[in-house]
Amino acid sequence: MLRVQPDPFDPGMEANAFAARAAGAGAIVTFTGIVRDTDARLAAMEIEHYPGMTERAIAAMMDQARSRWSLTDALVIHRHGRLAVGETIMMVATAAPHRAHAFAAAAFLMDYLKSRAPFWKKEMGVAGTSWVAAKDDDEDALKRW
Amino acid sequence: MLRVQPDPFDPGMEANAFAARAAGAGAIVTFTGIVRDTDARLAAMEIEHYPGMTERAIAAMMDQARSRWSLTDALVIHRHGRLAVGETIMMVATAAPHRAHAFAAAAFLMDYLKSRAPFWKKEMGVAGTSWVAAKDDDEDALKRW
Amino acid sequence: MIDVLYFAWVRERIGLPRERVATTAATVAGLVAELSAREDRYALAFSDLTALRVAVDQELTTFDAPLAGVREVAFFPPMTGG
Amino acid sequence: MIDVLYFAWVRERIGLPRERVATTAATVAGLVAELSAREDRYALAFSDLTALRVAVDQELTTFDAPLAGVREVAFFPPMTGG
Repeated sequence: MLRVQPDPFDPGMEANAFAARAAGAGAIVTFTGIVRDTDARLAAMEIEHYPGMTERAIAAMMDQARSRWSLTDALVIHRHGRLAVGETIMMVATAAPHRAHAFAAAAFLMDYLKSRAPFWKKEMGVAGTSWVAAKDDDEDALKRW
Repeated sequence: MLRVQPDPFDPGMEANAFAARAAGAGAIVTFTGIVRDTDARLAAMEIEHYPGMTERAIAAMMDQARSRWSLTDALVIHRHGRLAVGETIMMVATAAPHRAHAFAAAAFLMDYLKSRAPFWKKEMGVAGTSWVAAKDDDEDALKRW
Repeated sequence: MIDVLYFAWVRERIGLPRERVATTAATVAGLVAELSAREDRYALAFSDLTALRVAVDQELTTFDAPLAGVREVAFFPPMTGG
Repeated sequence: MIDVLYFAWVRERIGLPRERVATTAATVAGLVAELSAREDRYALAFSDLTALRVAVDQELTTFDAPLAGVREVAFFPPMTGG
């Protein structure tokens, strides 16, 4: 399941609903990304996206994850728009018979979401706004898959 | 935080409470293990443990995870006693500034919990009971750390 | 006519999120050259192509991608989702 | 006197979860030899040590571990938690 939305969501409730749907899975891995204020200078974050391409790109990643690992289910929820510090940006969940598959698929989806899904983060700080720069680390992370 | 208990718990609620405590973490990974009925022959599972050593062993694993990765928090909840099919056996959660650390620490804790925490699973099947045998895969998984 | 979309700081530099462009360019690179010749704000936005990514009909591609039959081209910086 | 604990199928084969044992054995292996000599159910439980794990004072160790000053020894099959 895939949702791209401006509205907040409850990650625990989503994880429980996902687990209830994922019949036959012994292992569920979730990742949750949260707006973090590293040095107390961030007021909010604005996430821009490319409607249409976002959904296509994430659906393609999920298909790839399903083809590479034995998953009984997968979930991606990603917000866009304005988010306050401490708010949940996105979550990924994977369900599999075996834990190694659930872990690998969740890490794969995260690495691809970071660098290949059309989202752009802008930090609204106390000293102005700035676009978050892509990290070489994130690009490098794709090489392992 | 570490809990070894016979009582059921709500993994989504635990994950949300964990996220609320993990101030400063941008990345949270959870793993949930569920009693799985692979071929419709399992009625229930009984988990035996070694009180005292269980807590010591898991606390030592969590210390090791904290020393190897930058974690803002870690959580392990593991049940013992009788569990029905579909019930949650255990969960691990890790919170970190960066996703790679949260993923690695959660996978590390799972690998160690599988093979180094004193729990033993017994399957209560329609055709009798049997102790779950340790898998070579699980022992091998420790070698990567 | 092709729909050309801009995101993040590319959108801010050019000053609009999308526009319809009549072009005879054969490739994305040709379209970039045409746009850059229009006005400084375009030239500035496209001054360093290594800092940009391009999608054609909502698929990531490279600047040498052909434009024949294409409906939508989007320019944006490297993604920072997740 | 040492507390000796048994878990999982080791407990089932020996037929009790724990007992106090008076031993003069210097190592875990020596204790295993003493117990195995007692009765068939012990000999059976300890017949293949590669299938067993041992903890001394709640720390995993090996069968050559010394028993001097030890309060608690536990025998069990490989763990299957998680």
